[in-house]
Amino acid sequence: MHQEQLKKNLRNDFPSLTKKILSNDLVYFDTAASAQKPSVVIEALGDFYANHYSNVSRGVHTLCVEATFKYEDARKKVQKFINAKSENEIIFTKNATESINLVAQTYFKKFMQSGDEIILSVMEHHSNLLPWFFLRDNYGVILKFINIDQDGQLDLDHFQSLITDKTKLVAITHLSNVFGTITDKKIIQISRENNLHVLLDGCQSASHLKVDVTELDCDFFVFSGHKLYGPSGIGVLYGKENLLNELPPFLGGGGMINEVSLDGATYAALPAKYEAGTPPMVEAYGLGVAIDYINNIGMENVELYEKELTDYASQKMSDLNFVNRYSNSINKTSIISFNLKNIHAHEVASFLDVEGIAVRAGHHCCQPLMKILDVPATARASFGIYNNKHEVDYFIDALIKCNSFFSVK
Amino acid sequence: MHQEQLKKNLRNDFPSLTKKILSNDLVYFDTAASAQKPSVVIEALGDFYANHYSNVSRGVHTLCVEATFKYEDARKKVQKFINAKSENEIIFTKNATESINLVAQTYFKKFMQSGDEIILSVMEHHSNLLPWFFLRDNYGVILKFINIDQDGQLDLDHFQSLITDKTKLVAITHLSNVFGTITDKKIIQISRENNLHVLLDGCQSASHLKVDVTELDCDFFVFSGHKLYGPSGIGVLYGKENLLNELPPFLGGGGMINEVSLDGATYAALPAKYEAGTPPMVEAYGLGVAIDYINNIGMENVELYEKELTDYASQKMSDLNFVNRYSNSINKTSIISFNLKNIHAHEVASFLDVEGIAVRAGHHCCQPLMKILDVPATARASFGIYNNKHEVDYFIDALIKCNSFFSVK
Amino acid sequence: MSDLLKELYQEIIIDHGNTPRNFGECENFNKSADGHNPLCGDKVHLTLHLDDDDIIKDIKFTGVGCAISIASTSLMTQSLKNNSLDYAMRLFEDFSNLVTGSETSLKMLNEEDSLYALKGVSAFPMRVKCATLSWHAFKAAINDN
Amino acid sequence: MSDLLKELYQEIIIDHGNTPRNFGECENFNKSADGHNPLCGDKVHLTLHLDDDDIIKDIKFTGVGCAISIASTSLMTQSLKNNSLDYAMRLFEDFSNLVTGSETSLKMLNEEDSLYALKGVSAFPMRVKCATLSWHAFKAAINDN
Ligand SMILES: Cc1ncc(COP(=O)(O)O)c(C=O)c1O
Ligand SMILES: Cc1ncc(COP(=O)(O)O)c(C=O)c1O
Repeated sequence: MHQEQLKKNLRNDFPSLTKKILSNDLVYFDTAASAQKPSVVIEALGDFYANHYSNVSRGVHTLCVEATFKYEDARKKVQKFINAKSENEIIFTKNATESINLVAQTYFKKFMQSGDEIILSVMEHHSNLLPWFFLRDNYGVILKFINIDQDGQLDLDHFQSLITDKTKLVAITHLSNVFGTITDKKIIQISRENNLHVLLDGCQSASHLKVDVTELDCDFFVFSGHKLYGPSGIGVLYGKENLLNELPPFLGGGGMINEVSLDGATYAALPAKYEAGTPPMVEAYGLGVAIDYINNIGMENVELYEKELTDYASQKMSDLNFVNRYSNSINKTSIISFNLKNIHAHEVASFLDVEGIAVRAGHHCCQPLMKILDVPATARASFGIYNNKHEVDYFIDALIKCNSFFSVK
Repeated sequence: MHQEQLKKNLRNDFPSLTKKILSNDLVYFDTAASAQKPSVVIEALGDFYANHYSNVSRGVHTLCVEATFKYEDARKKVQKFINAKSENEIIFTKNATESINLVAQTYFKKFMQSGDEIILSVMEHHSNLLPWFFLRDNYGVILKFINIDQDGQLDLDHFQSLITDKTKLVAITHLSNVFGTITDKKIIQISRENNLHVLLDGCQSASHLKVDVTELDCDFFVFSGHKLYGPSGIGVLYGKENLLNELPPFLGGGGMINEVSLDGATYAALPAKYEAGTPPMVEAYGLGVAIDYINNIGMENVELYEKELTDYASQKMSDLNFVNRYSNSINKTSIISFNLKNIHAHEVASFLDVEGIAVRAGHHCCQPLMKILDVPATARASFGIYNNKHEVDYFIDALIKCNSFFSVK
Repeated sequence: MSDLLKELYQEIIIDHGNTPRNFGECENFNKSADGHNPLCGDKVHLTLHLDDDDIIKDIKFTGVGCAISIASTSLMTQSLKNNSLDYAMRLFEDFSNLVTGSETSLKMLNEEDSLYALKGVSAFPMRVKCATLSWHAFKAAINDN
Repeated sequence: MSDLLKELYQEIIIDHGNTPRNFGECENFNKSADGHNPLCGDKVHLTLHLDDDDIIKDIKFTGVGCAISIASTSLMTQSLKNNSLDYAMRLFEDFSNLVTGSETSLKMLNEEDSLYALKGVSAFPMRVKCATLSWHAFKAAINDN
């Protein structure tokens, strides 16, 4: 039944999808960059501001009670959504990028020293590279990079060959934002066997896969609300409670303290310890509402539906001999990077835009991967719960038109 | 005319102010913690999500163009609002607390070493203490604290006596969130004469005073959108362009880079350099709309109106012999901290809440100051553009009732 | 005057808030803990003497705070003194339910108990922490060997 | 097929995009600069020979990028070669106005100029950077003594 719902009705839940681009219906194939929002989320933000708004946590008046409860309730929703064991394991940040920086800075201070090693992969997003580069630049941490095979899957043998007794942490994407490939759980098992901590960049997986951090047994998991049909300005860091308790604080300020004198301070317990200053409270609430919305569809249904749509599009695209796709992996979903032969990705994106189709073109914040693929840029079509096969067909037709437009000239 | 407008109509622009607390009209005297939002701001957020939403900066499709232009337009509005010289001087963060942490971390790396000194004051908010405490704890920076006089004004003589040839930076509040006192500009002049950099914590001043960073000649100015009638989840860092150019990056990730390889990265130019990851783009836009709204009233009018209201309330409160106010300074606005004799601030806040009046009770994130005042907590009434004398009268009556309620028992 | 406030600030609360019982420090305490509510600055220092049979022979406190937290602490010490640890723990559960408005699940407390006077707190969710501060300190004192 | 696209990808653009003119490096260059658009990966390496009278005697480029950026660079080199620096700077201003849609303020460019073919860019605001990349590199080369 939910599968049927996905196939029919969801589009109407998203006001932005009724937009026309020039005179064409919008076909939004850019969910990997950021998802559109269902009206329940948009309205919830307005309702918070219009009826329950105040700063959180520090007052006794009614609005403050309402705002605080809404904010903390959102934390519970996130906790359940990824099956964390405790609310204390859910830290609200501004985006996944902040979450990764938080882990990088604090993890180094607690667990590492110069010469210790961190394993990343060659296909990481800049947001899962730069925070670790800083550790290399400033403290002499050594970074190693897992290679990928030609389908865009991490090379497990290569991974194992990188592990030494200096290795402390593995920080890798859970679902590639270029290939759509899903990271094999074995990588976590191997890490466990070698006593390595694991950070999963769940920016893409959180909206496409059912995530269970307890079952995955990762130590850290990060994602952003805006890719999960929630508002901008909100990110999440999941960390195992014992680890987060051990790590030092990150940003300092109001709300993250216990006692302060001019001589020093003691810090608040989790999760407040990592939430300095007024948090993105309405945004957190909006994310909670987005999670309710998705739960109502069922993440299993989302997974099935998007997988089918991705396979359908991949098949159709492989029938076009002028299209290069950059991953043929079967273990992938929702994201297809491609190029039209002899046509720059920007031309393709501009052409499609005029047809009403929104795709990304560029390096997708993965410049090192582009170098490996030996292209300056790719075009990327990415799907969300509101997309359908009809749109894929329209997209395929547009690719054909695009190809002939640029070939004829 | 605008003064008249302030006196009459503004309340209706704020949907939350029509709320009833039990059966009483809401009197919102907690703007110093966070301001309520005019409907233009609330609706603008909805409009962005429903009609123009996409991730910013990295795509060529229509929605991306619209979102990017809205985001960058907000930056221009902030720039003009505080009269910065260039858009490159406006960095969007999640809140003022992040802005201060950003300055603390990067400023130290560029300009300081162990043993160097920073001057703060005893009445700083925790958010303008903890980031500097971290420098003291981790790098041996020396912190000194300007005393206050009995009206809650910084002691300029004491300030001058603290300056040594090791002093690099002065980081102080522009308007005290406990006293409402306005920092004397002389402190910036003196700092200039001594070649010290100056950071002003403008969290409170941005919404109550006309701020001109060029005229003030401060090096850094920080504030949060949520106290300026804008959304939660958005903060601002203003920094002089040459300084921001010299400082190293803060958070690393997508959007703040120029070129990335596995061996290293070069960083984007300002302002992108300090905006890692997907920014709070809808929130920035909302802040821009809030600024339009305030500009339409005129910051000069706001200043006059709130000053008058504050003086009126101070006068009325000073007529109540059971009330202690903590600052009699004439150079203050919008904020009044007080206690009822022999009644804990929490009792007062709960009592007032039942009457429909929202005030804060606590340490206001200024525990060191509370120790100096020798109280565990104060109650704080703070005003915004939507408040009026009628509400103050009602508040005064409620204080009288509160006093007799607790005294009779 | 609102009924909610009358409920909250019953005479016994004001009385205990102004003149707390068992104020001070036990002479021969073997358990102690400090409680602190950073949001409001309330502080309690709790000392107690637990004998070999797990009976709370003495319990005293010092601290600063609002009427609710002082009164709640004072009433707690009265309720716990000369009672068993087991009793205390079950009472804590009941008390938590009382002040958070889950009255239906009360097992021991009823209107006759002085602690019942804190029922009014349930209408003020942000004050629950004031009322339970000393109980958390009590738990911390017990757990801290 | 949309008119906007036809406007954008005029024959001359496609032509210059596929077979750029002045591709390579000047033999005796005395000015050079690299341009890079991090958002899309377009890159240009520009070399030029400016004589003592501030005449651009030679100008060439290498680089990778989309049709718009390659064509724009190719057309720029044609327009600048053998012209004065002053002329080049004024042309830059006109060109910027052209591609951002401020046609009314054009002082030198008109429909006869080959550069005018880039007018279609103005309907694609995110592509403006593609069209102006080489001009910014030119400016950088001049300013970099
Ligand atoms: C003076 C002052 N500084 C800093 C802050 C911190 O602002 P935010 O919590 O928005 O980061 C506040 C407000 O809480 C404040 O009043
Ligand atoms: C795989 C991956 N990691 C990290 C990020 C960064 O997320 P954000 O920009 O929301 O911080 C993204 C999205 O841009 C992503 O796709």
